[in-house]
Amino acid sequence: MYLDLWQLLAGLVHWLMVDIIGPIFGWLSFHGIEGWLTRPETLYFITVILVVLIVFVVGMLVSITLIWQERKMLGRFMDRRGTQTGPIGLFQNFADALKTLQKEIIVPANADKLIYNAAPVIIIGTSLFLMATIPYSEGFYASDSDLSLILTFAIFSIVPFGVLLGGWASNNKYTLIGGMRAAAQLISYEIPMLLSVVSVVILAGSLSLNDIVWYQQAHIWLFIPLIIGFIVFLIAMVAEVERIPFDLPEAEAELVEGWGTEYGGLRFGLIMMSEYARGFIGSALATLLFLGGWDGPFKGIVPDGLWFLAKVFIVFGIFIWMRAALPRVRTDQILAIGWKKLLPLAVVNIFIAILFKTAGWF
Amino acid sequence: MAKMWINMGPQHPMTHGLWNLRVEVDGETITDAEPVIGYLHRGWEKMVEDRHYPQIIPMADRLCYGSSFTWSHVYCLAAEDLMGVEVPERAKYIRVMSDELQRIGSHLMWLAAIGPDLGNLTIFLYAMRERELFMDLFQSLCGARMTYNFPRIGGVRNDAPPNWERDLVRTLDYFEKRMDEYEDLVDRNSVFRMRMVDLAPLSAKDAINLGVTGPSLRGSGVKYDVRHNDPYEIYDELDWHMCVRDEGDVYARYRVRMDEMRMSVQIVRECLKKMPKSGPIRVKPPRTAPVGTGMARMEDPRGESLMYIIGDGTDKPFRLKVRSPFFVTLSASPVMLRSYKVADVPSIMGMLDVCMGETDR
Amino acid sequence: MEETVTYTIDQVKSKIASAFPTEVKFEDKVRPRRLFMSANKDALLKLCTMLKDELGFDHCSCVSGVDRCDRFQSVYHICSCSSNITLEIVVDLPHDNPEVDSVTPLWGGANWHEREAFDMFGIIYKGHPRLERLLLPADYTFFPMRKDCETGRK
Amino acid sequence: MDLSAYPHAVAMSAKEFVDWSTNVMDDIARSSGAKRTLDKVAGPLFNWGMRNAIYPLHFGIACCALEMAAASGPRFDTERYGMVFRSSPRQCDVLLVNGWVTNKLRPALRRLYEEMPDPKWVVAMGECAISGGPWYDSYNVVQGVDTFIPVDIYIPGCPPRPEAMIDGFLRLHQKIKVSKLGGFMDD
Repeated sequence: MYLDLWQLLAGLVHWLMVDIIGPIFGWLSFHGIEGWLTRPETLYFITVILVVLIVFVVGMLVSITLIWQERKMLGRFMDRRGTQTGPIGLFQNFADALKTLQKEIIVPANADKLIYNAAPVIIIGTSLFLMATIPYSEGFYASDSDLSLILTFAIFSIVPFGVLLGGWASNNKYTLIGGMRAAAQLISYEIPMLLSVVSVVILAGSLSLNDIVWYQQAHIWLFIPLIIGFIVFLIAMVAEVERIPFDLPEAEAELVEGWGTEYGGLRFGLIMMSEYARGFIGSALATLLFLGGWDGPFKGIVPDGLWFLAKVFIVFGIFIWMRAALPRVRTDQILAIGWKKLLPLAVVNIFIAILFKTAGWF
Repeated sequence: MAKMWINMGPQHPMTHGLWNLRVEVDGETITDAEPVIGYLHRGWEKMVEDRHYPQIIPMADRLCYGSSFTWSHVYCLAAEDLMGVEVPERAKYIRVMSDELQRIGSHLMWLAAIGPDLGNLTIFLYAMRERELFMDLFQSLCGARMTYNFPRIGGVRNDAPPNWERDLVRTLDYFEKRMDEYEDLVDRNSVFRMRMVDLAPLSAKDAINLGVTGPSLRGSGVKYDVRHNDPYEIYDELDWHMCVRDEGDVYARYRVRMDEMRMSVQIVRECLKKMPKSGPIRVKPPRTAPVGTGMARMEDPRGESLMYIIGDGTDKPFRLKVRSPFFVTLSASPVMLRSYKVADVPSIMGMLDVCMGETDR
Repeated sequence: MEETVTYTIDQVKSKIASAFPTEVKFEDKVRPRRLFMSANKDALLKLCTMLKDELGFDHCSCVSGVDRCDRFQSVYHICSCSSNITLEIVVDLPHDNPEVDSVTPLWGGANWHEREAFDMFGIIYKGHPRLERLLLPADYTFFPMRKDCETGRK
Repeated sequence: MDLSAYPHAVAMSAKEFVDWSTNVMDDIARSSGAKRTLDKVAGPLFNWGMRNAIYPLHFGIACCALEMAAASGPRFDTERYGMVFRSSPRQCDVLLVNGWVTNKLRPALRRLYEEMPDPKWVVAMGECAISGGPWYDSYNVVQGVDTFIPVDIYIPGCPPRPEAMIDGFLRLHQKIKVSKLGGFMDD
């Protein structure tokens, strides 16, 4: 059972335009407008806008819920109650957002103003752009490109560029070190992550996220044969979304708030938001690539999207658990882990995938 | 990147107090370091020259707020040495027990502080949770959570309230279970060990020459504990041993402090057994001190604390000098920091147990 | 650690007395594990070198400055970890020219104590690697712990 | 022809145009009552957001810093009220002065205050920050933090208990509520 967003909205728009608004203009004798409104291109355009809007809103809601999940789960891990604003603390994020809207916007006097202002745009823009490529269920997606996997990872790796720019432009030593760390860390973890994804592509034989999920529905959830790849992917993803134990760019202990030290007010709020959006994308990718996406039991009763979201929350819960249990690793150690441990493991994983493929087991 | 100086402080999450660590970094590697202190200097030693002897006790509490009892205790010891006052037996036991409880509380504060230093907030909250229990004990004993104003020259202010010993035993039982939890969380965690083992080793010779005392010194393998080498109160009658590790690295300092917490629990239990059940808890000290000097040393949670009083026959001290353990330990920090990474600064400094109130005085 | 030689208080006392018959005066105050003495300021460095190298006093616990109105004093508390003895050495310095040899080259732990005594009293430790203001802001012109320095709201 | 009635007819720079259009929109919103209505509707909402997301600066000075830490511990848990301690002053709303301020610290503290974005508040916690406390006759302690930065809430005690600190912050909530901050009729 799934909701076909495109079909539904196309039908809705068609009904709205052709049967209600169009005739009203027709009755008012604005036949030109009626004709323009009921053209298929117009209908498609409106549908696209609506779909993107809905996918964006759902993605943001999920990201906000992830923040809430993190606060509550972390609170429980730490033997306290966590946030209490609103029913079970659900409104805390809205309060934070409303507050950041009202804060003064400060640009440091010695900052490079253009880049200082552009860096958050790069970070937030690319993070939100990623939501377009993630399918929630068979019919609930904004775009279904044949190359959506490549597109996703390509956009995913723009952020370190923005972090480096922002860290440099803030004209602060902490942000500079944070930005450098971000660049070093994210570049070195890109490789094991992509290699572990390659094994999925080898088995599934497609670069489309939808196809990969269909493959898993038809055969087996890929984390079972590719358990090494799954672990490598999860660890590299933690580093990519800059969470403890790999949150060196914003290491709070030594670099006050890391590369974002000089960003306050609304920019700070949006950067926080985009971090969790990236966390959502990271868990969603793990779900889609390894955990069978929206596949799950009771397909007739439970909507597909719910399975997908449940898995996303579980994967993010693992991230939170890691945060509660582990300290931060050091710069040299994180690079050592990336190059000396994860990279060989990812290569081994590719060999396993090739073995399975040639043996024809999956 | 070229070499640059970074100011870590006065406002910095690493400081746990108020000081400024200037580090010169080459990329991520520290090439030089220089602590800048004095942000909390309020002229304590000058001010106490204008206070009567009993009035100094609450001031001594505020020397180091992490372990206020030990500081008012060492002041009382020094004043008793100056005035020649002998403390009743039961008061000695109460003082020693409070000392050890304060040591646990202070070490818990340290444990709480190193959690965020290493990037893990959970330890902070766990340690704060147990610290509250010890604060409750102090609260029922002295009426305050942090600054107790409890010891007096010649004894302690009041006797333990009824049922205090029962609560104490319960708390200690509970706490020992929790200690296992911390060790599960830290010692058995490979990432924690990765951050701590072989970090900033300090040889025994260097450590003792630089004046490092307390757990940091014992972590370097030097058997030196004022409670053992220069016993005060009743420590020579108790059955306990020094906690020493030979490695000298950050992990050894961590282990020594964790072992000391267990040892403190053992000492308190023994005190409870040996303590006289009743008896006087205070003798009346003279109002004015004789002309002369008094000196007392004791083992603060951070190291060796020393107070040196000069009396001039009036009711105010002529001079009161405080030897603060962290003051000296901090002066040794550049030696430990050099050639390590910026990311190691919080773990190395946090492991020394920062308390700036006593350092700046 | 290498082999440790322990001394009793009497041994320490006789050794010091034989090496410094006139420069060091012992006080008759008796406390367990303590030895009180006053030394001539010119003999201080030699005394300390002997203490460290021959008698195993490896820990300089504290260096305090004292303003006795007519003279300054620099008080050293030096401990031996092996013999468990604490020495208290009082060195008198003239009020108009408070200068004394630094013991920082011997014990690194004395570094900041001497800097603090300079900061508070203006006692100058010759041979100190870096004698600057430590606790007070660098632009202060007075030495607050001197008795003639009136501070605060009286 | 009176050009002032038709300002759009005059050649304007972009900035002038933006200013002019802003003023016109503002006038319309004000005279039509839209602004008042928005204030009535959205003002309390923004005010609520402001109250419930107060980020104090993670800045421990002295004794009270330990009580601040205890207040964020499991027993008192200030995160229940949306208080999260942030380390960068750029991201904070409240400067919690929890200890005595010495002459050496004063410029740094003043600078921290300046670095924080508006709206911001200062909470003086403990006797030392309020009036110098036990160090009343010190040569190096500033006698009260309100001598150089404006203080909104005083929390007495030496040191105040964590409950007292939380109470102080709840009073700050009240202060924000009464101040009607978050409305658009700010002029």
